[in-house]
Amino acid sequence: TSNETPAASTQTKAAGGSEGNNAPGKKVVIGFSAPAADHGWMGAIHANAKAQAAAYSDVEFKEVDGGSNSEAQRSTLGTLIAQKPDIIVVLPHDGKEVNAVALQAMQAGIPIVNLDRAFPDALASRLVIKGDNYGMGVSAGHFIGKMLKDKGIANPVIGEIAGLEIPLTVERSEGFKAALATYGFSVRNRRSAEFTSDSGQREASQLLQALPKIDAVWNHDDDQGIGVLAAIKQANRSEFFMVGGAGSKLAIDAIKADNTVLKATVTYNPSMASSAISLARLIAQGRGMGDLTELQVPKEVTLASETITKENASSYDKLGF
Amino acid sequence: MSDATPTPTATPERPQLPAQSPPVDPAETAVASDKATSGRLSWWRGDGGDGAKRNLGLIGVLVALIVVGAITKPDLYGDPNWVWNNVLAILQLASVVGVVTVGMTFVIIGGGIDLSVGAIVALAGVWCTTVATQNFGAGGMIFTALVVGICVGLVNGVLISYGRLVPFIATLAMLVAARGLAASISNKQTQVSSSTFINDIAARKVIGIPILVYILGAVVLAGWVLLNRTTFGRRTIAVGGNPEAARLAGINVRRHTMFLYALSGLCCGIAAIMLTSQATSAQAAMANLYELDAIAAAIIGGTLLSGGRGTIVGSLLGVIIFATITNLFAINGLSIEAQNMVKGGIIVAAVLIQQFQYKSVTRLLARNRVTTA
Amino acid sequence: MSDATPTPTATPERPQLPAQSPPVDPAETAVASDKATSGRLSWWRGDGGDGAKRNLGLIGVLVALIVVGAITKPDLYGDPNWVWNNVLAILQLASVVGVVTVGMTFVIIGGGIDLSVGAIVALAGVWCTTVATQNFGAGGMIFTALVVGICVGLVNGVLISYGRLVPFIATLAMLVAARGLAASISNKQTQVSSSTFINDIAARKVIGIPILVYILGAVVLAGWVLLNRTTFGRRTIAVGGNPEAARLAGINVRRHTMFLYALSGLCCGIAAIMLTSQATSAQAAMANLYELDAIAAAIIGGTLLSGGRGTIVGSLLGVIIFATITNLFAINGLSIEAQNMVKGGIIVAAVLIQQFQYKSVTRLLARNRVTTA
Amino acid sequence: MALPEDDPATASAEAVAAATASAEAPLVEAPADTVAGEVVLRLTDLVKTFPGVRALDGVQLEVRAGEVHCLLGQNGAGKSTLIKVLAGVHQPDSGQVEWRGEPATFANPQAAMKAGIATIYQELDLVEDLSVAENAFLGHEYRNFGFVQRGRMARHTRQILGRLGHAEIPPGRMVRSLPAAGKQIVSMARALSHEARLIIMDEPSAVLAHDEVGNLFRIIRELTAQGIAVIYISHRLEEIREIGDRVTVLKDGRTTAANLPARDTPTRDLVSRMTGRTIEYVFPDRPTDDTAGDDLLQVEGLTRTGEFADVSLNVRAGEIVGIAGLVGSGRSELLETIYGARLPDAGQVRMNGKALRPGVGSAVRAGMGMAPEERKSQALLLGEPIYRNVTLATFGRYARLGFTDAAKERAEADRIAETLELRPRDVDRPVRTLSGGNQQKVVVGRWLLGGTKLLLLDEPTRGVDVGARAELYQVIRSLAAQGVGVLLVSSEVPEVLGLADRVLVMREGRVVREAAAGELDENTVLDLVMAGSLMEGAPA
Ligand SMILES: Nc1ncnc2c1ncn2[C@@H]1O[C@H](COP(=O)(O)OP(=O)(O)OP(=O)(O)O)[C@@H](O)[C@H]1O
Ligand SMILES: Nc1ncnc2c1ncn2[C@@H]1O[C@H](COP(=O)(O)OP(=O)(O)OP(=O)(O)O)[C@@H](O)[C@H]1O
Ligand SMILES: [Mg+2]
Ligand SMILES: [Mg+2]
Repeated sequence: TSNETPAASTQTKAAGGSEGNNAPGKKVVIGFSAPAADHGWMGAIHANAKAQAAAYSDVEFKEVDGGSNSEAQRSTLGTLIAQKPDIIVVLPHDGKEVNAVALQAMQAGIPIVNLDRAFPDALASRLVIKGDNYGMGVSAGHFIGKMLKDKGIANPVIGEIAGLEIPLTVERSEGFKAALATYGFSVRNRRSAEFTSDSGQREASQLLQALPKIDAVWNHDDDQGIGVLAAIKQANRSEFFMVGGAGSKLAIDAIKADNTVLKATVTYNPSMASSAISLARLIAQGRGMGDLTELQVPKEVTLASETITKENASSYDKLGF
Repeated sequence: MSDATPTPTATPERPQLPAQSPPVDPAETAVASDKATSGRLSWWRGDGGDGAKRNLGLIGVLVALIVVGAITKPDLYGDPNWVWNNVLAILQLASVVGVVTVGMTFVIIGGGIDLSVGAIVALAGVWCTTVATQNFGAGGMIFTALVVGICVGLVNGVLISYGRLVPFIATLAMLVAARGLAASISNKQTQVSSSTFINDIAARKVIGIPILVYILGAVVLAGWVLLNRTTFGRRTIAVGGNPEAARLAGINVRRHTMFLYALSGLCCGIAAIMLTSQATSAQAAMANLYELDAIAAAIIGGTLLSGGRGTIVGSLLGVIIFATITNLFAINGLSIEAQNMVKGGIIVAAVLIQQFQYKSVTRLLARNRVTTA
Repeated sequence: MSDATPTPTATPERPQLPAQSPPVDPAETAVASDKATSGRLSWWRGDGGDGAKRNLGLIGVLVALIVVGAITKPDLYGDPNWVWNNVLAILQLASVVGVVTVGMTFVIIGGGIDLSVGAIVALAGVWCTTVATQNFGAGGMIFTALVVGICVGLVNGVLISYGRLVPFIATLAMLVAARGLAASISNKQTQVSSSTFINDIAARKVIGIPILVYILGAVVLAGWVLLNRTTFGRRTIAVGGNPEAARLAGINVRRHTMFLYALSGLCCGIAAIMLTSQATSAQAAMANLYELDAIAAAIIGGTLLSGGRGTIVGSLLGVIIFATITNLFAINGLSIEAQNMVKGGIIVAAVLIQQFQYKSVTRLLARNRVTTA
Repeated sequence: MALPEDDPATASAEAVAAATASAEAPLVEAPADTVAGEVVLRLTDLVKTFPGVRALDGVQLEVRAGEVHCLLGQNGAGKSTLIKVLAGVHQPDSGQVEWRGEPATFANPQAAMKAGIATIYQELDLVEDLSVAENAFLGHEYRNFGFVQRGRMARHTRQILGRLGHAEIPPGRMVRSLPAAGKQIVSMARALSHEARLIIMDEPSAVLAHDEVGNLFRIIRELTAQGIAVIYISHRLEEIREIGDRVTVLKDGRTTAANLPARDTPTRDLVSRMTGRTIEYVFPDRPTDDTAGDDLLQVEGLTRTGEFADVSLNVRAGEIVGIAGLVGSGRSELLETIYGARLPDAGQVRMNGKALRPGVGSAVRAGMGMAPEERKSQALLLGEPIYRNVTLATFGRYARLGFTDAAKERAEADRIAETLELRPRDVDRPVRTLSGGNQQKVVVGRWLLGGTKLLLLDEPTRGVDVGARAELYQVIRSLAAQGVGVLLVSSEVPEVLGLADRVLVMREGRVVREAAAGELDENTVLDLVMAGSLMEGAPA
């Protein structure tokens, strides 16, 4: 999240790893479909995928617009399948809604790499690589729970600013709730923003109004967090601390600087798009992962959700988007 | 002044009125006035083929879009097999919105607007894929979707016609409420349909044509007959075009308005089944912004937003035009931002082409009429 | 001229009339009824008394909402300090949409509709926060936002008035195109505003009241004066109420229509600065669905969707009502689905309350009037 | 809405034959006492109030079968309200309605129609995008399981239209494409499509020209011959004398005279009962010597294909020029083209010697003003107050730096309201609530505010009552005396002849005769407009 060009902020794996995974292989066409980028995280997904593909001389990258809903994505995926690429990387609007099309592609012999939001049907993808939404909520819950316990607050007021109410947001909230429950805490007020900074500001300002005194806030998304922080500043509030989500460059910088209420953020890194392209290339070329013994790429990769704090922030610099 | 005959000053002799001058045979008068008026006057200019002419314009737009497609992707368009498949893909893409648009067209012609269509589709879809409903099998699911659609539509109708709410506000409120209810029923989860019958609707073809396209065809045909051949349809035009006149003519405007929203709800119910079948699942956020798509398609198709005029065929063409634009972008692999910028331009261009065509056709016909007269 | 010719002469002897009531001098009756009506009506003179009465209804709705808030959260409402802050929070929440709604009200009264307002806000916001623009400082940013707003509005206006596109379609196309352009300019990134001047607009208060609220107040006041006290406003009402009559009265309907959309664009430019300041950033997806919010607020406020009637105060009240509903949900911590379900119901209830109040006020006045007559 | 078992088409065909026969018989003066049919309708003490107005304040009315019962009254007297109560559109506040001997209430238009009351409303009540046949049968279509029987409806419509003397109107044509007169005929066809016992006609002749009025009267005679009662409303006394049997006069919502014989009651009586005073219904005197100034308006070879061709005329300052012609002779189009509201195909319009740029704006700036023909669609903002309608074209004149001056506008509008006897006089009332005639006064009044050099008036007295009409003539003449040029279009030949200094006769889009008003009489003009024999030899 910045005004810089995305090329400067994409995350690619440096060429020249072990076992020559980066050595050029047979030419492959990788199709790519993800929801239209309308906020920072999704923008980074698109940019990362494109940049990682460009890093390989043997990859032709064919991106189709994933549109603004499942229906549009199904239709454009259909046209992509008709063009018969070697492999397709799909980040669906909703795995369940795009499942049928993915299955169709697999049956037509085109492997599918399922990015982030999983298809319910195991036959619908060759590889699933995803973040851990539930785990993200858990990480945030534990960080907040521990901080408050340490401060000795018995009955804390905890606020939550969720993202757009889609299944992944619900998962995050469930993880958050479960982790807090282990400390005997619960969420007092939860508002849903839309992953955009203006909606973040709007919902945060209302949350602050509803809770005259707060101890901690979890905001699901650092991009909407720009607005959330703005609202907090506008309301002149500082009696609480906040945890972010996803891990944007701005958030990491703010954590390092330690001059706002933002004390930590839990990652959900769009670098998974780069990894998905890399792995898709290997699958299409019939190669395995360099560091693993297996001859083929594994079937499922789930990214861990890490917690970035002031202490470890500097090591996450290159992952911030 | 003198011979100007200031009439009402009680004159003994009756004023000269033309009617009393030589009593004429009515047939003769008809002929005479025929000459006097329609001879040159072409009193009865225009033939109501208005809609039909407009549709010619829309077909022109469609042809233009296909030409653009063929120019940008000559390789694909060179393959007749691909072209046929692409036509089917476009029709399939148009099918769900198309069904919704038929209902919307009735509502708009009837002087209203229905912003809740997308929400009704979502609610009906979610309701018919709950575990409890799925236990009743495909029949139960279809029944549920249709009943939910009709009932929500009826609530809209009652609020608008008997509660006297502005349609925009009433259906906006319904939009919000129905999406909320759908989210609460589905617990914000995506509900997978396990009925093969339902899922097959979108997956199967009959004689090479997808079942969804047949459904669209059937709904369009039914809509056309309803609008053009039944008292319900003709009264819809009256209710939308001149509600006062409709009321004076003894039409129960309120009841009729209520039925229009129920009809729209029914179409949403049908669309919900189709969409659920396509996605093999349903969720509260589905059919997002269908209201905009349907309204835009109807208006592009020549339906007046103020009511009283519109055609089903025009609406269908509108939907197909939008689907063709989407398809065009997909086969050209445009990025979404480029796509959006171009799309705005295409919509404007489409309407301008259509207007231009419409005008020239009208002018041509008018000229012919005058010269032959 | 009365004595130029002897036309209406009163006869001394009155004819025998079968009327039951004693004959009255016509002049007397006229004078009497004149006094009876206009005396009372003068109350509401100036801004179409209808609107004023309707606004009473809206205030009633607002009071009802506050009462509900106080009942559900007595602890919070017990603290006057909090209540005052909450009023400010509601006004701040309403401020951006409020400014957009003022422009929208003009467009709708003028017989059009502007679906592109949200997109224009986003485009103006994104354009004014590009690195290149930010280099010119706050002045350059503000200038850019306003110019972008006006220009996009002018394009809308030209398409509609000279290109003869239906407003719904033209502004829908602009919605799509402007969002696309915004995405392309911002490269789909959130652009952070580094101007303290801009960011302070939302953060600062003057005499305890946020600057944003002053801006809203200024725009509403300007809008009110423009609509009710200037020839521009009168032309707007004429153009929307009966375009043909306006044209035949010598008003340049097309040019005026164009100006209306430019005005709406200007309001969007102002709103863009306000929203950018609130979020200290801008992005292509911001101001999502503001078009719906603004249209709904205007209509709730009594603006006729078919044009020719509406008030700025009503629109402002409409926006505040919606903001109060949001605030009510927030302080009660409702889940989004419950919130949506209740919101639909509240909107319906609000309109019904308003109608009821409006009717009873009207009836009361009418009764008084008749009895004095 | 049950349909009669047997096809009414055949039934009424016989009726037509019978009626035509009686119509062809030499016209009998039907004296009032020959109306011996039973009383079909009796209203006692009917009261109806609108917010702020007591529109009906104790009306008595008695209508017999087979009679033409005329309603007379000034604009706003309550005539339209009364018939709307009868038609089930409004519910009376109190009073009794007795229909065919039994007390009745008509809860909605449907109920009234079912009872056998059909109505032709003052304001056209057609659906533009339905066909002629569909409009005629709106609400009681021939149908079969919900499907419209289009053939049957078309046939019956064609027959009714034939009966109305307009067999040339195709039943399938969209009403939108018909001129105003054609629409009026469709309205009548609708009333005739019902099996009615009572047909109410609210100023049906207002948009009809003379030949059409003759047609209308022939139909009315057919109807009454079948024992059908007709309530007839008109401001043209000569019509009432010709077609009416008995007259009821309303004033300020009350019956001031009932059951007067239509033919024998002296005009003086009728007028004084309507207005409470006597009005000499005469046209103001023309100035004796030629006071007209220089050419104000010059029109040369103006042509719009299909509407009018090669029209040349001029209007001098202080002169009233009248245009006579049949409905559909292209006069409205001519006026609108002069005014810049339509683009000419050929020809030129000059004001004060300067050619006008196209567009209404430049015409208005040059000092033209036009009162258009259709008040509702072309002239009024129905929801806006009267004063704002009166100043619609001139509010800019009272404005300073773009800020309007409401007080001044009201004062000006008040003045107009007084001059034209607007009732109610309150200029803050929405125009929507005015009676038809009063709305017309607002339209004309708009251009009487001063600053207008040339006034184009299209049917300015349509629906205006006798008293106000005299006032209006007076105002127009005094404007001319102040140097304003007036171009007047009217379908009432006496009006054109009486008011204008000079008269142009138009037929089929061409000027066929131009002469000083004094040189023409009504018969000559009527012959001219109807393509009579006088054509030859008459200088064009
Ligand atoms: N809506 C319309 N569609 C087609 N033709 C029309 C329409 N209105 C008028 N015309 C035609 O224009 C010509 C002039 O008609 P119009 O009735 O305006 O004449 P007019 O002399 O002004 O009569 P009147 O004084 O009764 O209005 C006629 O040929 C008529 O058929
Ligand atoms: N809907 C309404 N609301 C308020 N006042 C009304 C309404 N309709 C009619 N009126 C008033 O009722 C009175 C009677 O009107 P009506 O239309 O019956 O007059 P009329 O006799 O038909 O006049 P005209 O000859 O001008 O047609 C008028 O003062 C009019 O302003
Ligand atoms: Mg009347
Ligand atoms: Mg005319």
